[in-house]
Amino acid sequence: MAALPETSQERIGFYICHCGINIAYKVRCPELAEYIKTLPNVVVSRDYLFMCSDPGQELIEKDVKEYGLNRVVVASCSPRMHEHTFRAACARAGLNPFRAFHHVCVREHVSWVTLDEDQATEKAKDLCRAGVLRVQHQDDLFPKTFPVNTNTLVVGGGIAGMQASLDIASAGYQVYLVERQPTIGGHMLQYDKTFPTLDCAACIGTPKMVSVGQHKKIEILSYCEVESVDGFVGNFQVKVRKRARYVNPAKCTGCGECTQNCPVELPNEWDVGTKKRKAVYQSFPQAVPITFVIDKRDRAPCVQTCPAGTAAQGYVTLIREGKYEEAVRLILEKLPLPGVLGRVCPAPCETRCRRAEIDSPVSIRDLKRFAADQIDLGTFALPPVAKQPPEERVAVVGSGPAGISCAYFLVRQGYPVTVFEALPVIGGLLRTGIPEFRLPRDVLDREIEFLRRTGIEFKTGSPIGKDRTVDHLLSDGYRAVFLATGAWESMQLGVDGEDLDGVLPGLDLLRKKALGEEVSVGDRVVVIGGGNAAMDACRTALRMGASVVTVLYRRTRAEMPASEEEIEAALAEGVKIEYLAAPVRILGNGGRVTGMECIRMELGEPDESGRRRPVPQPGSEYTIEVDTVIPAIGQRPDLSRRDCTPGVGFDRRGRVEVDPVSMQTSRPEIFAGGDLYTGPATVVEAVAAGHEAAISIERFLKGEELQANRGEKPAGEDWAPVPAGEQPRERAQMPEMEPKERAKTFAEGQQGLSEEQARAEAARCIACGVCCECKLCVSACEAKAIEHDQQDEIVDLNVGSIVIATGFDAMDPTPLDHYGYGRLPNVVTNLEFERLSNSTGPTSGKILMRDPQDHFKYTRPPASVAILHCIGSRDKNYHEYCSRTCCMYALKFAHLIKDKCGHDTQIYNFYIDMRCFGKGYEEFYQRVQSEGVRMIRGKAVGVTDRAESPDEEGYLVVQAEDSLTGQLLRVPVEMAILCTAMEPRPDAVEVARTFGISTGREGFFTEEHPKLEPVSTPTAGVFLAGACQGPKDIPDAVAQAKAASSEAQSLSTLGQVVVAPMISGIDPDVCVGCQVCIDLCPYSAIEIDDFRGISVVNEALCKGCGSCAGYCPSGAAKIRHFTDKQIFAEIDGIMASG
Amino acid sequence: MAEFTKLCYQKGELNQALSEFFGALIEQKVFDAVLLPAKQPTRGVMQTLISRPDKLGAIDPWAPVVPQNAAKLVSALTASPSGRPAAAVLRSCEVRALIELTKLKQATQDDVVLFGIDCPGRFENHDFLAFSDQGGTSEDFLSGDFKGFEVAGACKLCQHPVAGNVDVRLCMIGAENAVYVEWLTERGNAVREKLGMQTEAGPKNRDSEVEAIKKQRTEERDRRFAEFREATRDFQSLQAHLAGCVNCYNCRVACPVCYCKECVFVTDTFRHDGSQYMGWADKRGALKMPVDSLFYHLTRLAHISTLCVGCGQCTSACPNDIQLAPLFCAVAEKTQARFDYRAGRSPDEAQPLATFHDDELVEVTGQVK
Amino acid sequence: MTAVAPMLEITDAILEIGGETIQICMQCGTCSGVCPWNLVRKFSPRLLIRQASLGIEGYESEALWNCVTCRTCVEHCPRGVDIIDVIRSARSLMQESGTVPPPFRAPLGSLKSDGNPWQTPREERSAWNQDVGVPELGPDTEHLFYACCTHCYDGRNKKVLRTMARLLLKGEVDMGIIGNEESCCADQAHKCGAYSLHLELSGANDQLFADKGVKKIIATSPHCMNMFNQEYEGNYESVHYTQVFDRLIADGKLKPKKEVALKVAYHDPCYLGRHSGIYEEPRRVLWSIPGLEYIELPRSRENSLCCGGGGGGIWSEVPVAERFGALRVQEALEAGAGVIATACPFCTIMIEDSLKALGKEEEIRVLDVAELLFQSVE
Amino acid sequence: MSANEPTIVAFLCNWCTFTAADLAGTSRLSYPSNVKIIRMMCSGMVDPKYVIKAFLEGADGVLIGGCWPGDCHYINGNYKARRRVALLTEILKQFGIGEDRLWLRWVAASEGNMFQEVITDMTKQLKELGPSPLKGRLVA
Repeated sequence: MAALPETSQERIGFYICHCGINIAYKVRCPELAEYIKTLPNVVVSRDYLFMCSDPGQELIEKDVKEYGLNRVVVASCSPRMHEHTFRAACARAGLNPFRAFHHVCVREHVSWVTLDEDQATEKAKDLCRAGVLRVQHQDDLFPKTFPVNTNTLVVGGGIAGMQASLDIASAGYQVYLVERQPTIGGHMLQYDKTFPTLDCAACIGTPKMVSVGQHKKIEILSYCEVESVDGFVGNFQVKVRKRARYVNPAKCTGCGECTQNCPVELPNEWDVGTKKRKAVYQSFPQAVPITFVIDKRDRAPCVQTCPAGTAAQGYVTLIREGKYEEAVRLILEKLPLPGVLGRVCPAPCETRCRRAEIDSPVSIRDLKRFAADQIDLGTFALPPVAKQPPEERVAVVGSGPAGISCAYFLVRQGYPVTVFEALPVIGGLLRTGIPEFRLPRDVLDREIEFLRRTGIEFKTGSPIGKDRTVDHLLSDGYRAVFLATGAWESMQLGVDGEDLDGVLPGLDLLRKKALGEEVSVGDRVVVIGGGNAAMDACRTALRMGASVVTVLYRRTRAEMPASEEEIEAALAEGVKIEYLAAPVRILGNGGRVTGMECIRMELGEPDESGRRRPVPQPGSEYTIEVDTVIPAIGQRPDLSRRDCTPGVGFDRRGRVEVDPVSMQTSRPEIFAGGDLYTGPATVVEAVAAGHEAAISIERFLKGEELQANRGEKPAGEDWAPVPAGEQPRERAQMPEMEPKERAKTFAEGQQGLSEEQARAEAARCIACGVCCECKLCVSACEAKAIEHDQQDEIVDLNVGSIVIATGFDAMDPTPLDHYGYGRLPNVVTNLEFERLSNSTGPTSGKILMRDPQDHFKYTRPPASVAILHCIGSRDKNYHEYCSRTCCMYALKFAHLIKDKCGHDTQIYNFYIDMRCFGKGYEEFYQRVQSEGVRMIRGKAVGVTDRAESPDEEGYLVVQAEDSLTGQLLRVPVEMAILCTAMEPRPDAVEVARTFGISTGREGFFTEEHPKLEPVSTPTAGVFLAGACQGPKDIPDAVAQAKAASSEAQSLSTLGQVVVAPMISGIDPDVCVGCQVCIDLCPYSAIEIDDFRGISVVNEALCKGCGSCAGYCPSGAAKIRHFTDKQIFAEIDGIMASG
Repeated sequence: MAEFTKLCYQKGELNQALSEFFGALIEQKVFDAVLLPAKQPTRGVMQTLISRPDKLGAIDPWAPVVPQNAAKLVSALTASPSGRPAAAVLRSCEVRALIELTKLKQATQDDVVLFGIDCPGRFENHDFLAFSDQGGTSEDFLSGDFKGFEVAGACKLCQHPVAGNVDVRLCMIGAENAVYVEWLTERGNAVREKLGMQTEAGPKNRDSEVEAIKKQRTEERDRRFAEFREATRDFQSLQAHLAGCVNCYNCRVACPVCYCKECVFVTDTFRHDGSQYMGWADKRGALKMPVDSLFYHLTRLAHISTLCVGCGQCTSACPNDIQLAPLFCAVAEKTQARFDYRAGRSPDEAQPLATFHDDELVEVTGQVK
Repeated sequence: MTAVAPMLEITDAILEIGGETIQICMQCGTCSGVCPWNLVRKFSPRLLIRQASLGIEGYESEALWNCVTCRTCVEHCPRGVDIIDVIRSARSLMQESGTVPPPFRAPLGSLKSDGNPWQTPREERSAWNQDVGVPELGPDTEHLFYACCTHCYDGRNKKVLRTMARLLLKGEVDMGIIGNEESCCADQAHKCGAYSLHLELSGANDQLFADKGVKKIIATSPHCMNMFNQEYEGNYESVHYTQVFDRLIADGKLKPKKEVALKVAYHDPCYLGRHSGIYEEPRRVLWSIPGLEYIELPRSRENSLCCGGGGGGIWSEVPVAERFGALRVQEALEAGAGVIATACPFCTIMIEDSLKALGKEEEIRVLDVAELLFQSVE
Repeated sequence: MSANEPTIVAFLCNWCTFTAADLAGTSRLSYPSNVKIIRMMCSGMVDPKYVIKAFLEGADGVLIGGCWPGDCHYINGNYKARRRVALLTEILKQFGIGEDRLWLRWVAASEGNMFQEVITDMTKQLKELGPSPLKGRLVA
């Protein structure tokens, strides 16, 4: 057995405080003192009137010296009140306060809550006995001091946040002011005048904003949010998300040119929806910082789905504004052939257009065509070209859309590009695969001419293949080659009789027609296949004079790959389509086609492409007479390509093998894309591939890494809401030639939208991404301050104290439907009236009624106004508290109306109790009454536009009982202002969690003590100011701001902070290294010491929560001052009498 | 995909066949050593770490005795690992205890290949010594000739005759004078390849026999738990059940999952001074000494009932024959069920008190915001 | 104006009988603002509460007996004052001093003597059941089918009661009646302040139900359901028959098949809607009837306009121009309804009387939800 | 404490329930005197040993007071307390100390009236339950 501890003589002094009568009126203090005296080791046991008084404390110090006490137990109020007072007394008496002192609460937990004297005294005895037993197991503790970072974080740039920042900064300490809006100022700066002095809010508010803006020691982080806070008082690590503003603060002068030119309009949050702003905006003219901000949500669904990533919402908006040149320039940023794609692109963007949720998608492709048709590419200004050294020459093989696109983007980067085309004409399938009636030659030539102008050298009739191989090109000095020879070889039907005269593959027909070669079709024509090529072939055959053209497709209409429009157009022109039919044998006579044997099909299980596999029905063969058979069942790259480009891999279907991201083949200097890689695909996908290849080739030439950050495709669904109340309007339909008419000619069937059709159609766009990146602001901004590619960033701050001043929200009265807000245009909220009255508001300060037809138009001043108090406040069903400010600003409104609309305006204030408690408030009330404002003591129960008598017609009728006369009133007025409750911010709970504070029952942040500690919180180092702590007016908010700033300054000035020593410690000899405490620790304050295999506490991070001690079976982890022996002693003390 | 290899043996030559099997493992350098029960030169069978093949002659893995739950031995061997490959032959309760100790960082299984063996139960240590003194052999025991001795209480209600979470398994249930080696994991099959052993189908009716054993033991367990729960429904009856406990804390020493280096009950937290004893005596009138017996057992229940694998070592270790296993197993069944946790069931299931979730156990406070 | 001193004994008496929430009234006037009486005459419940809270003359004025306990004021009161309890307590005070408005005297007398307010002998209480055949309540019958006095004795409502009972039997509901020993649920007595009479009647019923082991009650009137659920000593699970219909239709026990081509506007009875929160079940029953064109009145659900029958309103004589029933008929006609459907015997009487008084029998009529369902199910 | 008055040992979290007890005091809300409060920094600090010790010393009921989930001053101490109480309940239930004697309740710092309610309810329930099975026959 270990040696008995030398009996260190425990000498305990016990003091029971009367606390005047607060304890003594229920607990018999002398009897208690007598009882405790009988306990072992108790040397002194006294009862005293006021232990916390100076004489009381001196009594302790005197006894310690006189009786050599080493323990002191005081039974009085709650330890949260005076524990530190008595610890200080023990310290003054030379004892270690944590070892010597224990505080027992016999007031809040006993006398104040127990009615019966005996029970109270009994309970006090038990608790004091527990305290006396516990204190004997306490040991020395020495609080740690930590340096305090003198920076302060202020959250929220309203009047409270600004004032706190100014006071702290003027004391010389650095302040970081984080504000979620683009500007500081808060609600106060939305008001017109302020009560009771009728100072104009801007006149007294903007000076504060400016001085905050200019103060060296205040760094404003506007349009930012606090993401996380770690650490403890004096040593907080804060992460702030700086949301991309898309405008460079250093360059922006706030001139506003950009907002003049911005085509996108939406309601301005600053004006609570009474006025519109542009996508690039400034909340209000006196905003600080002046830097404009662009409201950019996720890219619109149309932009996200376009393979080439064209700014669809951008050019549609530009077309709406009639800026066709800018529209084409925007299109040219992402694809080189606007006119062509405006005609032939299948428009995936229209499938995801959210306008469909109202009526039908916007016809984006037709608009692109319209824009392209308006400008003359011959004289169109070339896009800016960077300069590159001449020897960096690139060769492009194949002048299809992929080749052209790659050449176009390379030449824009300044690289000399030569496009080698086997055929005599440029354009690949655009030329030879798409018939003239869909893509007129002049449109294609015009656009190719434009590309020639940009500097691309086209070499026709120069095939790259067997005789002149890719290696020849490389040896000729080309540094890189892009293979884009497409996939134009027709697939064979694989039936006999295919080589008969009169069998003419679809693509050959179209190519020969396009090149003007001799080609003709018989009277009865059959086209086999269901894709766009088949459609083009059958419609071309019609135009070449065939009288009966039939399409054979082995599946059904649903599975046909051709686009809906193409199929409809063909049928309209008289083409017949036979579904579930396939060719068996082509019959001939003398080498000429005479007929075809076909078979009926039925659909079986889906094949790997997901389409159901057609299965021939045995015995369903039948024959038809036919003069020409046109197979159009698919294309693939010509197989000769493979052997003439050694070292480059091809798959068995003749498609080139490339890295899907960089488009690089197995030979580093050779790239490939378009149909050659993907097989037959859409034109816009080929263009996109060409663009990607160009990026890779440029990086390859510069020796840069190909794979890294290629800019991931825009995604996300944070879009502007679909506007409510938008009138449905049908899609614009292009004028078209009569089907029978156009079937006879190769002229273009669709004539394109008219200008006024196009602009009306463009106006249907609902601006999902808000900012449409139309770049008008970029060109308008002389300071070149607009940077559309800015990204959010995270800023790390180290601060010692935090002041939270996040303010309030005005309650939305819509749920109180008996007041008619939202339904009756002239029922407005308090904030809406403030904006009406404010000179930067919708009506430049004039108080006007709203035009019932148009939410953003205002008509004439109201002749009579009702102001309704307590809407949502002092109401059990909404908010039980009083919002403290409504009575006063209601009076202010009354005065403003009299002042601005004329003294004969009738004004009625419906109130319950007028609360004009502040300095100068009652006088202001009297003054407003003297101006003839009628005060009606009775809560308004509703506002209705249903008249119940002739003189109520056309008015808003407010109903209430005037409780002073007991008379029910129905007061007709022209405008009603609802003074809605001051509410906590909707995300108050999350914000509280981020800063480690809590919210009370009503949702406002909880202060440390409602009466004595209004601005500090239970979390050391975090302070509150303004309405976030509870409804209050500006004078109180400013007073709290100054109080919070002094709290922060006292921390910074002291420079160090004493942290309670009650933190965890792990006994190295007992710990077995099971590391469970490491997982449980909320502050990751415990690490494993691998060498010794035990857990160790990082005393800087530990906050003493006890999670580790609560688990540790061996007791290795203990919280100082809350050890097992101490708690067991308290339990024994309590239960001793049990 | 489980494949078996059959090791036939003549009657009386079970251990002979096994020693050849393990001998090959050491000779071909698959392992540097093997930990398994072996007859001691003097008397009795103890777990032994054998690194020289010639010493394998004495091995007796199926000896019906488990002097100590081998999880503690493997923990000792691997807590600060030698780095040398070894094998360990373990019954199911030993494997399950080892899994819990691994979660508590008290053991690692990187360089130990686990050989599970079917477990028909074991005698108490002193019974086994008497059994072997009378010439009783493992094969007698396996064939059911217990020579009048009884299997330990905990084994009668153990539901895990077959060891899970092992690399290789030595199967006896359902086999006639042959041992089937079942290769389960990659590590297990790697050993098989090194030995160049072929695989074949396992014993046909093994699964049905295992189920039969489980069913019979579950009925026994339910009966025994009901009987225990009926008998100890309050503190007094618990005190009676623990009558004779002298706080020697030997059950803690024997328990494989009681992992503290130093139990709190032996620290100065429980070294009370005279005035405390006198205080308690005043309050009660009469104070049983030593104190804190019930406090110790209840606290041990709180600490390890969620980790208890039901190996019965606590009962075996108690000098006063207190039936601790039924107490700990009955309570463990409830506490583990409350967290839907089974000790030793899977290496990556977090232990109940080592984790927590915000949206669980709402019924504990019964309050909804 | 001679000064008066507050007589707090009056207030204390009111607090005693159940009007304790009077103390937190802030006199804001919302109750007066929303009270339907102000559509037709001057009535300020706020003033009544003010006078009662200080015990000043005036609360005992004739206006005290206006309140038809429709609960609109209680729904909107920002302080959550239970104005009905205050008025009921004030009326009890008046009852003790013997002053009761003449129209209430006969019904209260009849309640005392025959256990029903309709001055009809107790023996005729279950006469309605002759040809309907609802079985006697047995020891293990699941529900007690408790018919309200108005359904038992009033001619028009007796038809409704029979239809309803037949539908429930058709839906195989396990229920039985006790019959003549039942007394009135005492709702009218309770609301008119006849507190002792209320205790007498509800006590008798409690005893009767206890003997028969009654737990679940199907009430034919929302008033009875409200009393059983909230005022009776024994705790019962009382449901309204429209709730049972809703469940029977959902379970397929009652299949509304036949077309009922009528334009029907549903009137929410105050004690079913505002007092008990039951708005959906009656509507679902009406919506399940094929061919029925449902019309939602402008004032419905929480904002429904009272028929004027509660709290003794059914006994008092009110000129036609001031009857809520008349306003309701007006509103229904404007909404283009041909039938006003309701689910409370008082509403049926009050609206039908107003309808006749206005001479609108041809254009519009009143049908109970049970009668409409019956036409579609048979 | 007279014989049949139940004793409740209450481990209260300093930030929430202890503050609520103070608030109940300052608001003069009276409640039975059976509860004896021990101040802990967090409900997550309450070691199962303390609860067992309290019952072994004859406590009729043990109350652990913590912050509402999400409001814990130390982020998640209350969740750990909830698991330990669930475990203890399963053990003690076997020996006659059921869920009705071991309470875990969330009481926020602003809910003085809730604290009064919890103590009043617990005392009433313990009175109905009768004294602790160990009353007068304490074991060690």
